[in-house]
Amino acid sequence: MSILVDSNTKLVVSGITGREGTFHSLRNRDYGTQVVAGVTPGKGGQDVEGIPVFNTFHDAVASTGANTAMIFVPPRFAADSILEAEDAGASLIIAITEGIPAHDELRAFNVIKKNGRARLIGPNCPGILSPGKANVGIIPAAFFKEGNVGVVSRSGTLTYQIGNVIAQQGFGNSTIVGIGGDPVPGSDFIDIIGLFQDDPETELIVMCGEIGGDAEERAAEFIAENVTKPVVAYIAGFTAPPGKTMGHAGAIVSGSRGTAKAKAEALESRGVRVGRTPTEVAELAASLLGAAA
Amino acid sequence: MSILVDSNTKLVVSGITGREGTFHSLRNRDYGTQVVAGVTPGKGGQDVEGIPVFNTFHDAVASTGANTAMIFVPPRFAADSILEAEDAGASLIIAITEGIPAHDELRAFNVIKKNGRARLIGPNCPGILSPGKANVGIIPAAFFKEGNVGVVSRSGTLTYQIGNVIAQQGFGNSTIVGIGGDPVPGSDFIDIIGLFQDDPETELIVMCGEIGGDAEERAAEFIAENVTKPVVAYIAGFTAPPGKTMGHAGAIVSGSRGTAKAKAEALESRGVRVGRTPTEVAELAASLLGAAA
Amino acid sequence: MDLLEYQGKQVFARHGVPVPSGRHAQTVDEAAAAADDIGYPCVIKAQVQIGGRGKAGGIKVAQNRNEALEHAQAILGMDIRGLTVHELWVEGASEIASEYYASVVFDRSAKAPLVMLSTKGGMDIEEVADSDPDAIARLHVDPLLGFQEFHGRRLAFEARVDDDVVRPVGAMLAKLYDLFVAEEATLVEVNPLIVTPERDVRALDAKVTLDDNALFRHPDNAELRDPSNEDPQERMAKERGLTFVKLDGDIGILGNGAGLVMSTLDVVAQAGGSPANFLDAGGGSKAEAITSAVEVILSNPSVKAVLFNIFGGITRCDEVARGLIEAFDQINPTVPFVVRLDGTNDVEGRKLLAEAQLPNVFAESTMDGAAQKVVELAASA
Amino acid sequence: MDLLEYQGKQVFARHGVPVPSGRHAQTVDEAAAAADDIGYPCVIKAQVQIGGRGKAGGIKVAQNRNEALEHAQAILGMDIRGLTVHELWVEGASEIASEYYASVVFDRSAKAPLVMLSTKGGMDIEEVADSDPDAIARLHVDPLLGFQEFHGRRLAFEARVDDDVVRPVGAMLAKLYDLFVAEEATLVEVNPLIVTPERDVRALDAKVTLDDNALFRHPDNAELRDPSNEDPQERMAKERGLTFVKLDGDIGILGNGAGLVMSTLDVVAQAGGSPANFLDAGGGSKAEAITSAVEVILSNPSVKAVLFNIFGGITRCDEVARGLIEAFDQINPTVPFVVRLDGTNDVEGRKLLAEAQLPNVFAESTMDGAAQKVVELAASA
Repeated sequence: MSILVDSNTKLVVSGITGREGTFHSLRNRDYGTQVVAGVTPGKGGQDVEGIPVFNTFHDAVASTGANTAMIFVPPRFAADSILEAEDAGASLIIAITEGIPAHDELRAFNVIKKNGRARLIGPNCPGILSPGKANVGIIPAAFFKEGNVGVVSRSGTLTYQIGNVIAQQGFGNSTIVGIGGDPVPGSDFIDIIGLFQDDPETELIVMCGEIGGDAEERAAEFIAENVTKPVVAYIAGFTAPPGKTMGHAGAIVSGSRGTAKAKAEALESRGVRVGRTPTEVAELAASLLGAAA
Repeated sequence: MSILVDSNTKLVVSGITGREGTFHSLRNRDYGTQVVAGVTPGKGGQDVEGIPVFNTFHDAVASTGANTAMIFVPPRFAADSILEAEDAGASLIIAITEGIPAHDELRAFNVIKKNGRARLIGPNCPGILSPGKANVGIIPAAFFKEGNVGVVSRSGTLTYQIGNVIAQQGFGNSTIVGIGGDPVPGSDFIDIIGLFQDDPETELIVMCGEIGGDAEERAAEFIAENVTKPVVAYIAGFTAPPGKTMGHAGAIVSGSRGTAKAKAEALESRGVRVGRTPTEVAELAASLLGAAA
Repeated sequence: MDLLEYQGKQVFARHGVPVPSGRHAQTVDEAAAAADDIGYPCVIKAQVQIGGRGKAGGIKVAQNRNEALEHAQAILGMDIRGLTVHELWVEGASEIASEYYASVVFDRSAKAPLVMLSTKGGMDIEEVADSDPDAIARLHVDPLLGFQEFHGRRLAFEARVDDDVVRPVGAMLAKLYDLFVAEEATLVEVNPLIVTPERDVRALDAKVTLDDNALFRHPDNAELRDPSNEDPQERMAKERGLTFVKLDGDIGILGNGAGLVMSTLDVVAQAGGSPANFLDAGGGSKAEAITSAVEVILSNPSVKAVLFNIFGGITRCDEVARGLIEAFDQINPTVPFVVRLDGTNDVEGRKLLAEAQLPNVFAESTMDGAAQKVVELAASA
Repeated sequence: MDLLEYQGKQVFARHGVPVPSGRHAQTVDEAAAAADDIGYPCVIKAQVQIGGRGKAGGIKVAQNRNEALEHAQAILGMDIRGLTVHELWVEGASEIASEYYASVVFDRSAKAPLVMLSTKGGMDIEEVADSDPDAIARLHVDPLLGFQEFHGRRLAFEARVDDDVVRPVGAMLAKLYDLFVAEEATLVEVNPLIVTPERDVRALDAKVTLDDNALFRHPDNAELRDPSNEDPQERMAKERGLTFVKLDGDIGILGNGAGLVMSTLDVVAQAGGSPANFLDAGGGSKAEAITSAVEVILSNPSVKAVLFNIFGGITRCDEVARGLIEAFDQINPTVPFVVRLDGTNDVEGRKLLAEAQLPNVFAESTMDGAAQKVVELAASA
């Protein structure tokens, strides 16, 4: 088992004919993901190394039965593409694009929530990898193998760093979910942690948070009430100065809110083990799994 | 039994301090309806013959537990008042106001539908009367008595005319619902007919339609599939010329669509008896009820 | 309220919908000056709200000033299916590579705006809808979300417009939708929407219907007028705040409530009569309103008899009786009146009428009986 | 992007939010001319993005030209909590009957705009929120529906503003919300929102934060500048498309991915070091980007040592190595570099670096080890 993406995933990629879109779509296919279609307005009827391209998501879904959409178009076009994917019936939409205007994100999020038909992951995220089953996005799959650690993270490379240390300890992953570093992520920690809680394969959950917002604090409450599996957390940005955006649009300490310290304390007060460095997180995970095994 | 309004109705009226609002609120109370509050911004703290007035629907609902809202404000303010009532938690909103801009109605309708918390009746309707239980709106209750005929109508006075002829034949009403003559009514024939079908007291349903739109045609299909009780219909406007709005904003034959003839045929082809005059409707109803009794 | 083509095009221009440049003219001289200004060839177009202007000779191309004068002369004053041409629109002639159809309508069934696009432009869209429904791409828009770019692309691809105009056609649909919302229209139609040989996309015609109930928010639109389409009796009724529609017959009708009045027309027609008007005196009418309404009804010389059909709810029958008595006092009508008063205060109303002993006023106790009576009276008048 | 008060007020005025009339000045003479133009008494206000301008002496009332000159002289060039005053805003003095607070913020938790109103204006709203949370009326707005009139009424009644200004305060909230959406702001704050003795409602201050990601749709806003708040190193990084934040320490940091860089800062701090910057070279960085980033890091003379922490995903370690070699070639840096390369093409990257035999470059195989090493090097430099 795993969550969100697996061998039943049938992926349609918007922006497949762009340089990055082509590169990662083919990498995802090489990994074993069913990449069934691409969408580029005006290029309907062409193909990208055998992957048929359609003018609209509706055509792509109608022709191929795609159930998952990956958004790889530039920020100016991304919200429109997300909404189009939702309208066409994709039940999972993974938005990789970075730099989408905040009000566009807000609108897309609220439409998807009200309609209740689809789940959005991202934007500004590396995607989802279920090792051995499917890879949707830009996560370098080579560093990860199948296993029982579920990872959910606001950050891409930090996830690879932590995943790599865990892998060096001999453990693998059920699924790795990048929820992205934007102010209005389509899915939050609690959404993904809830899925991991229900996933039989996942035995331990690692969450990588960072400064800004209160998603980690809300996750702490959610975990206390709903999660029986062990959770290990990491929070980046203990040394971040207030009022400065640390790379991610969502990573900013405003006044006294959103600090790494407050997040770590919220998690620890509810029984979540928080590692102070990526290495410590991996060690905590290993010791808990060792104990569990 | 009855539908929508009864002795559990706790009514809050927006526009209660206006001339018409005061008159009809007090008439509704005199009939026995629990009129628990009024809303007029800036007049919070006052009262209308003992009915407390609040600045906002939220205050009114919080203080009185009102569950039903009646909208009596001028058209310019009506959509806002409807949305406020919905936001404050009224589960039934009855909009009497005539002349609300169509786009305002469209917005209010779609918000209410998406949120799924409230039912809207009207606008541009005479309200709802459950004889012997509650009267919300401007229907002259004196002409109606308790009984087993449910009436749903796009028109006010026409309903009184038909109801009166039925009453003269000795029959009474479970509930009389005016859905209004506007292009985007909050509730359609099918919504109300469905409620009558489920209401044990109602033994026969009378629907009064008119030219314009396709609500009667949709009702015909709904009745064929879902309604086991006898339905008698009347359609006004056989002689209306195309392209002219006949008093109600919704009553217009456009091209070949919306004619009374097409509506009557749609109903008759699905087993609904259609009377050609109000008198004929009453006679049909009486004969069906006589046969049933 | 239906706008004339030129009014619609001015609204289009305000919202960035590309239209040919043109000028309005009310005289032959103005038309020629406009044509000179715009350059030749140009098109002289009759401004009346009716289809088939071209076939009726109401749209003509002028290659030079002489032709402009000649066409303007011919078209001004022309009768097109009952409407007299009082105004012209003169615009530059467009070269046409393709003709499409686009519209945004208020879909009452779906309770959402419906956007339509077809490559079968320039013809009657109802005919296309009947003969080749797949030729029209349709899409409902969630009014809370509004028209998105992908809606435009989807319609354009589905309608199979030429590949190179997918984007501009989609963009025009977005602007038409914005206009539909911003101006509170109930219909916005472009037929034909043309593609020029230079691949420009333009609205060659404009049909806009505005919501009368929303005009208070759009004072500029409320000022717009169509002199060819104003019936003096309807204008008189409008000024008095009455809901009135003129019809072809000879029996004046007054009732309270739109549904009851419509029903009254039907019952009169069933009895063999022919109504001269629809007049809804409205709920809670006071005596003055009734008096005023009688004046409007009788301003039509065809009227041979009048039927009052009142079922009082908010309306009080005694007020109606008082209004009628006052009208007799002021106007002294010569045609017979049949009056049916039922509902609130009906006893008082009937008593007032009986006491007033108005000449030629007949009381009836039922709607059906009243209809019979008025038809008899009109027939014998 | 944070706007200065006067820039915010210009945006307010564009959207119909009432503000005192005022003029912008960059010199003492301009300020005096502006004051003459506006009339006395007027207020001379330092334009820097920081709270407590008044207490710091950055806001002064001038009763006449002499005072205007004197205040402008005093304020221009003044240092307010680290920011130098380069610009003034001169506006008419307002009489104040009441001071309220109003704001629209992007509430990330609720994923909806949050509108706030309080009669405790003129003070730090975070303090009010802590000491008297009930004094702030709050309301989330469904972004698909937008701000409705009833929202404004509800906030105004709930905040208990004076009865006679419920309507204008509600109307101002509606305009602030519209501005928030139209300009794609993430914060719009008015503190104080004043009521004058004549019962006019006005924004006496304006704080607006715009979404940088949306500036491409707002070219006018993208032009706005705050000369007091521009660090030359940050500007240099921005021009090169790098994500850079200047910090106080002496260890230059470069990594790929915001989370990893933040984590690197933390690990360096834990090891006892003090980072000089945050620099995210981004995903898929090519050699030139790395070279360019090294230049930015070294433009800070405080930097005593540099740490490269790369975990290659899309980023290829060999590209990073090539970029660093090129940087040494061009800049010939004198400070030591610690380089940790892991992930995609890490073997190739390490090999390239080893072969290049760069002076003072130390390879480390783990993030923790690399942090230790760079802290030691900086301490001994």
